[in-house]
Amino acid sequence: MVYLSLTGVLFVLGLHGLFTARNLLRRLLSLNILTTSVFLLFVVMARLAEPLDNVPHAIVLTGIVITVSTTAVALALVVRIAGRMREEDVGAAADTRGDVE
Amino acid sequence: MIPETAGPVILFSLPLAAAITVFIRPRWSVPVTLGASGVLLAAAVWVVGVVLQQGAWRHDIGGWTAPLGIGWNVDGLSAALLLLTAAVGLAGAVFHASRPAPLATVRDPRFFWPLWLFLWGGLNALFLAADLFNVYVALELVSIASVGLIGLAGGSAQAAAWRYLLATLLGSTIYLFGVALLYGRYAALDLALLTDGVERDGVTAVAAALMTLGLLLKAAVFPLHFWLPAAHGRAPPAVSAVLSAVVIAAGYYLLVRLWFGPFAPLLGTGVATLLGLLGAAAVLWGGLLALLQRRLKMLIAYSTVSQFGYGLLVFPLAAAGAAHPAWTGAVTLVLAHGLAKAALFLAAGAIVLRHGIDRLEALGGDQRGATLAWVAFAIASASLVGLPPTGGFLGKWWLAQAALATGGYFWLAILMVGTGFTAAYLWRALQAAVRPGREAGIDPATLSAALGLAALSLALSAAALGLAAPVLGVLLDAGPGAPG
Amino acid sequence: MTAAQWIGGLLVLAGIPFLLLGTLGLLRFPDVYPRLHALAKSDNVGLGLVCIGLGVQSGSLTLLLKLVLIWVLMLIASATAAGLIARTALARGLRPWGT
Amino acid sequence: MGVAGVIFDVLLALALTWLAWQATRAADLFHAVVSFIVFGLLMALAWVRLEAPDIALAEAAIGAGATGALLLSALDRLASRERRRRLLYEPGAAWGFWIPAGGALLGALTLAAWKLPAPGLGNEVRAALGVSGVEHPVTAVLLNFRALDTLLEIGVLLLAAITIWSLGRAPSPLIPAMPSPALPALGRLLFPVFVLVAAYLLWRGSHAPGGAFPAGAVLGAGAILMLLAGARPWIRSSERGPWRWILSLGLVMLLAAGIAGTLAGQAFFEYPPGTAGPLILLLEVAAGLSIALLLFALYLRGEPCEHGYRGKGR
Repeated sequence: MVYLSLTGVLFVLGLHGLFTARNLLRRLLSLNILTTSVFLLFVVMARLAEPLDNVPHAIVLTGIVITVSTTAVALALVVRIAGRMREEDVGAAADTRGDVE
Repeated sequence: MIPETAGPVILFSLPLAAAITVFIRPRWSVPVTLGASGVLLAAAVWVVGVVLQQGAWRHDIGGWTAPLGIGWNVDGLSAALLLLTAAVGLAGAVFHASRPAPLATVRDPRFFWPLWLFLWGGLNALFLAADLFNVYVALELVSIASVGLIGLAGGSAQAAAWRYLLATLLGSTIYLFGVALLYGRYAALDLALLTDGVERDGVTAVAAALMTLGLLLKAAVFPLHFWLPAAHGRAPPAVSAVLSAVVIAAGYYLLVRLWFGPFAPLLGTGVATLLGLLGAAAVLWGGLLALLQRRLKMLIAYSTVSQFGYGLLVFPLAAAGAAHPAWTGAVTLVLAHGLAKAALFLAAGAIVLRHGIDRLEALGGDQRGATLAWVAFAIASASLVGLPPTGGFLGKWWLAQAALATGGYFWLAILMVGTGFTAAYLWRALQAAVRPGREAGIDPATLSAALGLAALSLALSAAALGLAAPVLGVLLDAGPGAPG
Repeated sequence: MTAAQWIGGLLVLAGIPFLLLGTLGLLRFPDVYPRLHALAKSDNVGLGLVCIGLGVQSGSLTLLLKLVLIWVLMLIASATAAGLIARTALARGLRPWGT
Repeated sequence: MGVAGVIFDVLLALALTWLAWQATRAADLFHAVVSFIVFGLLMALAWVRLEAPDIALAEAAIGAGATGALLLSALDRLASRERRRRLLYEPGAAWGFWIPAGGALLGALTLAAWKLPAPGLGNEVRAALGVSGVEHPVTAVLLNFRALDTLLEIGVLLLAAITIWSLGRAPSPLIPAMPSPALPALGRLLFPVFVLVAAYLLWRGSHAPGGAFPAGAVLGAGAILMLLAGARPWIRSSERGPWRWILSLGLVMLLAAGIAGTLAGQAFFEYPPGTAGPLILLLEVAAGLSIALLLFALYLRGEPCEHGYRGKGR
């Protein structure tokens, strides 16, 4: 199956991004891709089973809701941490558009 | 009502129900939490009693049997950890409720209680679960609640919370990958089913490696401990106590569950020695760093890294043939560590409240208001070092016997050296009490005696654990996970 | 092949050039405003033709109505989105090409 | 399907790989976030190809929709006021240990994954479906066979909202540089559609792909759209209002259903015979409502005040 290889590729991409990225938000994106690869493995397994297995579908649905919860918490933390750094370093706010043109 | 199922149902539902209640009605937080804590402790004691009387049992949720349904598994190991959770949970709640309000280390007190109860509920769900995916969901509940509780301390604790969140999420994702592989191989998530059906092949080995890696990260085993000291050192005292005592133990609990359950056929000498060496490195490295710390809470946090290294010694000793004493010893050590470490963190919390600073050199001088806390600190230290007749002694004694029986003198040496380190850094902390100090901190009269008493009761429990050796032996033998 | 299938197939085929041209415009136009123009105009017609074509081909009235509903919602959403993007671009000081 | 299907799968896989690479590597953070959102949308297609329409619905609504909105609004906060350099941590020595370990694992992993027999539980699910009270197998697994997972999952969602509230007050919304009249109009026009779609998905869940999770996500997305269109957040953290009740409703109902089984002398979460169908529908309504409101609460990124927003975040 094509998707089984995709699982492996996404797993490595996510892992690689997580270890090499230095930006907090980017690490979070990498982690989410890593999680998606795990979900993909579950669903590929459901597809390979004969007959089609619905248990992994329910598991992945649960997983997606959990992932959005953890992502939301992580994002809220990142924003607070960034805000605190800003207060400590008001003077260095010269180029405010570091990321978005 | 079937009596034996009521215990797990209470342990599972009550923390969550109480969490919702204090979320909806913050004004009732303290009475609801303390009341629920009392009931939970009683329920945990009762569950332990039932296990002692009639052995382990299994409860099929919704009446669905595995592989389709989820089960709860109540045996000696899970009952012991449920009781540990309840003891630390109650003491922590008492401590947090009786700290002086203006000096609260928590930025937003209203949200402490629901998070605390959610953490408790997640831990109980985890210790009951017999299903690998259910374990994952419970782990995430524990992770988010821990992150919230660490972040409550505000300031630099939020950065620590972030690192903890990233590490723990990575750990659970890697764990889940292993679960997916196991499911693809066996179409089962239930621990008992997997234990019966598992074979030695490549897929299972990779799954075992991934799940172990994820859990090692969660249990902060050297060299994956990097996130722990900052998170545990900066959190509010009650939170540090439960994190170090129980949350880390949860990761370790799953490791033991897996390697003495489904993965037992894979536990060859090579794997076991590797895990043991990681443990040994953790004992030495954590001990060394604890010795070098200048702040009391960081010292205790590094001590956690060191102490969980002992737990991993169970694998090489079990692989060498001394499964039974090694298992009993390691689990006893984890229980004793949990009680003692929670006592240390609570005592440290009270001491820091008294002096207003947690640098070791500033903790001397007038100790009024912190006397009980220092007594608790001393007793807990005795257990952590392993002086007889404490729980720490009992665990180390059993581990040492396992090492002697199998000729594992290297592991025995690690045990001894680690004990030396523990004694050294705890002695350094205790010395601070009797030094002449500067006059600072707050009026001792504003400090409630309950602060010290919460720590003291945990420290005494850790000490008394050593006297309960026969009961403990019977309890830990109950269940499918116990070897021998 | 029934008449409905022929008609539906022709409608889908008629829609494809619009989508292609829209994509081409997105890639080749010089800045954000003509790109929006290419997208908002061509995509709507192309998508509409494809949706109606598929609906006719299915031979079921409910499915046709559902597909048309998707198209109508897409029309509203893409018009609003195009407006928002253009306004944001203007507010950030992006001058239209050639002025 | 044949060759065309395989070609489509390969193209989709390549596109997903490229987008994942962009999301982790792109120099521009905005670019990375948008790549990630598109990645989520294409994943929905992949789920459809893998015969998992329920997951496709949830991925489109929650994975790409709600997560995308969260990411974009966080990015707005970070990028408009923050230099990216300030967000960096020095990577610790421990990360260095991880990279070779990950690489070594991958080799073993691909090798193992190719040989999976994948026995599956399809037959067991089909056999038990008759007594589960619903006709759609995924719903049966979620709310009957593995209802305990669902309970804990709603708990995770509620806990996440409480954790975010505990971090501080909700920050004030960013005022758009040039407010558009189209967006509020769109919000007003579409919100009833969102409600309708959510109700439809909820009802559909008992016999076809749908159910509480997609329904809640759609409703939550509608609420977020209203917020973007300039509506004041009507949710309050007040103890008196019904909001905390509704936020907790899903978890309360699931807990009650679980305990009721025990009180009736059965297993935890065992539904009395014959009542599973209506009970599951009731639970789905409660869970859907809670999920919608909780996703909305996650989006606010802080505790809403008595009067909606306070002037400025902490």
